[in-house]
Amino acid sequence: MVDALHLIGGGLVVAGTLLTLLGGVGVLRFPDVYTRIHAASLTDTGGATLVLLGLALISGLTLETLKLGFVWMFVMLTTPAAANALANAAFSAGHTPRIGAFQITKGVAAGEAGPDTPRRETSDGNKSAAP
Amino acid sequence: MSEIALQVNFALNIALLLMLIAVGVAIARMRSLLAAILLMGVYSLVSAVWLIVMDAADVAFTEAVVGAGISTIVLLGAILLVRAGPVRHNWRMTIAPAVLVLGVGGLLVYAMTGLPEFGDPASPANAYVGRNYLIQTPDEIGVPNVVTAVLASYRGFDTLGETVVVFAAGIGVALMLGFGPRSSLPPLPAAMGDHHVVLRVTARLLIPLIALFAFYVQFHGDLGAGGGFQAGVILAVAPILHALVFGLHETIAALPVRAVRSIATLGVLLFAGVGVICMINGGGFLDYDHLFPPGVEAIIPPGLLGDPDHAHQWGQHFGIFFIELGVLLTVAATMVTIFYGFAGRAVEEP
Amino acid sequence: MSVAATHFNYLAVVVLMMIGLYVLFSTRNLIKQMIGLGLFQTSTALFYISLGKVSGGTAAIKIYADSVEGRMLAAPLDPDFVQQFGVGGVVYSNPLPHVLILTAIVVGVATLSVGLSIAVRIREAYGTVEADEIEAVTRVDAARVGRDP
Amino acid sequence: MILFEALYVAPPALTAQAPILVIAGPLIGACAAALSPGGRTAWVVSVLTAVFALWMAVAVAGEVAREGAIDYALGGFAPPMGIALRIDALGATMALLIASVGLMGALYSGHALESEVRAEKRTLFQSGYLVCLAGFLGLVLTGDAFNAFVFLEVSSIGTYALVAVGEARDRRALPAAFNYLIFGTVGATLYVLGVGFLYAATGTLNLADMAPRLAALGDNSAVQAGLAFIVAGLGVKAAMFPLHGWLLGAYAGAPSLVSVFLAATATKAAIYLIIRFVFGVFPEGEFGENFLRWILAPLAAAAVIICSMQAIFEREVRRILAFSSVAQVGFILLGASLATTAGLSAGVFYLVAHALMKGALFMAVGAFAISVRARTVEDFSGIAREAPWSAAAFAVGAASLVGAPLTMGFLAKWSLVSSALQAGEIWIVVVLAIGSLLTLIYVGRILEAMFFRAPVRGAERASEAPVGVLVPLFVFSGLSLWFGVDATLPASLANASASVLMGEAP
Repeated sequence: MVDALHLIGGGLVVAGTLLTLLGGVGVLRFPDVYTRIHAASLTDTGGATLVLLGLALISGLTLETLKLGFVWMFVMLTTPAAANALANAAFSAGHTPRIGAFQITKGVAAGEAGPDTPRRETSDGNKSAAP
Repeated sequence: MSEIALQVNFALNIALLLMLIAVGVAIARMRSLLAAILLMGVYSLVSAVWLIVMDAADVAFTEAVVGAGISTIVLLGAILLVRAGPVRHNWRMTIAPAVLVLGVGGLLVYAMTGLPEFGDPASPANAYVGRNYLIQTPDEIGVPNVVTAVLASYRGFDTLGETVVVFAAGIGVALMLGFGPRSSLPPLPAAMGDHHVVLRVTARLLIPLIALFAFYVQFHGDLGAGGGFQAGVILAVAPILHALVFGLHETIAALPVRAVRSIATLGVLLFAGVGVICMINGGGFLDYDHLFPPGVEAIIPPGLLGDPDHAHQWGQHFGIFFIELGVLLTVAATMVTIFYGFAGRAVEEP
Repeated sequence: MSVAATHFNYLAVVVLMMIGLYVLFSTRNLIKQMIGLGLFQTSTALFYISLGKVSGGTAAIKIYADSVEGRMLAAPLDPDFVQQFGVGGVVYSNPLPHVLILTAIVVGVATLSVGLSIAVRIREAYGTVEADEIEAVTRVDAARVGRDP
Repeated sequence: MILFEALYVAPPALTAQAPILVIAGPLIGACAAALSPGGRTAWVVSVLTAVFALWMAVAVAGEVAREGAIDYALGGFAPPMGIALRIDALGATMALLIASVGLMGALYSGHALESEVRAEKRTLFQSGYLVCLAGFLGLVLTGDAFNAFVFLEVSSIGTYALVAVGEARDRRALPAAFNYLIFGTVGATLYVLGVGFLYAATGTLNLADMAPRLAALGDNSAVQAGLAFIVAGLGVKAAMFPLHGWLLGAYAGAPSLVSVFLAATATKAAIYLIIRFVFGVFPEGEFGENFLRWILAPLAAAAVIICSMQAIFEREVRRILAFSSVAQVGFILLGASLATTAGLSAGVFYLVAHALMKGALFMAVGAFAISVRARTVEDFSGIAREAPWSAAAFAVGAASLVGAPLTMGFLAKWSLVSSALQAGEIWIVVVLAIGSLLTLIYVGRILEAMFFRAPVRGAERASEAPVGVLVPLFVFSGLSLWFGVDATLPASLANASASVLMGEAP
């Protein structure tokens, strides 16, 4: 029984690693920022989930599994948010998607921000690292 | 099974070192500063993995938070402020350094051949003082993590010096960037519009979690990898994230520059104060065995300070607790000071 | 095993150290110089850690020899080896270099931040972070000293 | 040391803890300075702290004079498990020197900072100054190789920023500070690397424990390279001849307080550590002798000749003094390279003499700078008429630098010459003579302008420095004169240090 769990767990870890590797290939091969972000973030969360699940199966019902759960929660929170921020920044900096059936105009893509004001000038909320 | 486990360990060691060399060469060849900085982050993460293979869990943790974390933030802040273009290559500048580097390298290779074999448990380094720490810690200090015992107790004076180095770095950055007119450089174009709702929501969730995690790392340091330095850097990430998402002004309003600086100072004072208290109670500086005045067992209710069977370790436990707290305060506050310096060229509040 | 195998770690450290020094001395860009300095310092850390590794050892956090983990760690090792070099039935790596390097890493980040903050001030005062251009301006400064009060 | 034997300046309980209080005092003082509300309070804290450090240093010196070398185990762990401070006669001498210079600098900073450092920076500046003081004191008192690295960094990190603050007067301070940082960090890293080799060979970091183990090892490539790296790394910090590039800009650009403090202590502390390693840790035998004879001595001689020549062709006074510092480091190392008791004693005596005279010279230049923007030799024309007291102090320092009779510099050179003759090294005497002649030329240029030329600075007129500046300035020059007449105190310290180093006394 324990050995079976170990085997399944090991398999999941390998699968997760392969998925992450695939993501790396995607980042290198995809044509523009957005598709690359897509490749990286999806495989990152997916790969991490698989690896953590595999490790949880290997370690069984211990304190470690609880910690792995926290790590998973953290990954699920941060990676998508980071991908979102990255895509947002790329779009604000004027990168347009290169593939897709239609060219998105800035106003539509910005969604919640309302009328199509030129994005590069709306800087009021941005007091980040810039001096 | 037997030999394979060791060989896997050694193979991992070699593979990771080769990766490090590859990343190092890439950094050397990279002309874009941004790329070089990000590769430095990669370098730190790979070396953190290598450190785990080398059984240096505490160091790996520190390298991950310091090397890949705070160093990258500081470097990114710096290139944002200096607006540097790609690095120019100057052929004049390749021959002489190459000769110098090869000379040093030759001397190093000569020196390395005189070292004991890698992994040799009987080498002087591993057999003498290092082994004594492993043997004596359970009785003298009584914490499971020997690295913490050595760091905080046996070589606690080094750690005090290191805390002062961090404190001095805070002073240095504040003296350089913390005063006077904001940067004379033209303002940066706004990078993002006001549509990072996702970030705001996530940050609100994350900031308390980060702080909580920092305290876990802090108080778990006796038992596993972790301690004041790692926790301090992690704790500093909470206000840094806040500043990145909600704006520096909001953060400074909540955590004024002077207050942060005072916290850094209080950390050093707490550390040195523990040392002085030990002295007042009749021991040497930082001799935690004398943290409590003699005869304290008779006064306090049994069990309050710890296991009565190991009364000689109470002082050590509390001493380590307080000095790690001092380290946490100084490191966290200094990292925030450094970030304030770079991020805002923060000015003293009136 | 040959020297190349038994001392591989040290040789790798030498290579990394040389890369760091080369970056430091071959570039005239102050930020890149700080990166080179960082590489150089880190390679010293790798050297110390390599010194402290004990083959078959584990991280220096107390493990009981009769626990699951303790037995797992002892399994691949020769019992005589464990007896001779272990502490309480478990072989640990040397904790002392780890402590020293913890210190060195923190010193490294302190140096990095002070150096970069000076570099930022240089950019503000000179308009560049290329050492060649700064030196040219400095020569002009030096020639001007004492001429205009 | 005899003078200190009867000196009981502190109650026994305090004396027992004095070695650590010398270091911990300034550390706590630095925190208090950082927390103080304004520059004035910070200055008071700084002075009080420096007084305390000097008091404790005197107590330590008394204890060393009575008991011989002191070991102070930190954390209650005996070395090599714990870190220990080890103070012998040389360490006590260095602690006394650094603490006295620290106190003079703290007194001087009351007025000097007003013209050089912006008001809101002064609390942090004082705090940084005290951190540096603690760093240098720790460096000379510690008996642990790695702990020495930590204190090397404590002192350096503060110094880099303090030097850079000089940008307010001269923006060249910034690249100079950056250069200093790069050089200093490479030096410190080489030092750590060397310590790593020694640790690999011996398994210990305690210097006293390391020495016999190294001696037992015999020839080992790791040990030799380790020692080479240590000397090279510390040589950068000590501004040993080919590694002195950082010093010129740093001394010339820093605020005058920092120049005074660095010139009198920074390189000296590093030289101290080099001497500690060469005579206390290096295994006896050919390696050490060859090193002294074929590497250290020629480089020191080159420093004396080349840097003195460069000083002659320099226009800016502070840069002249900086070049002169590198040359004088050469004199000190020449004395040490003789590897005799007399030579070492001369070297240590010269070290103290140089600290006092360079302190006086840089402080006097700072005193002029309070009222007038005087940088080049021409700017100094006729300044003696406008600020006679400062100029007199400068002249005393300069006379000591040249080695005029009745100054400490004369006795220092005299003892160097006699020890070289004793050892039969005539060429060192020749180098000394040439060096002194060159010194006379560059110092003479400045003095001639100051005393015998009419002012050419247009409307700008120098005025006498305030009393707060004159007092520490006169202490420096006064000591240079006093020890030139009655050298019992420094000579006894130097002799005791030398006999400890050569293993003739505990």
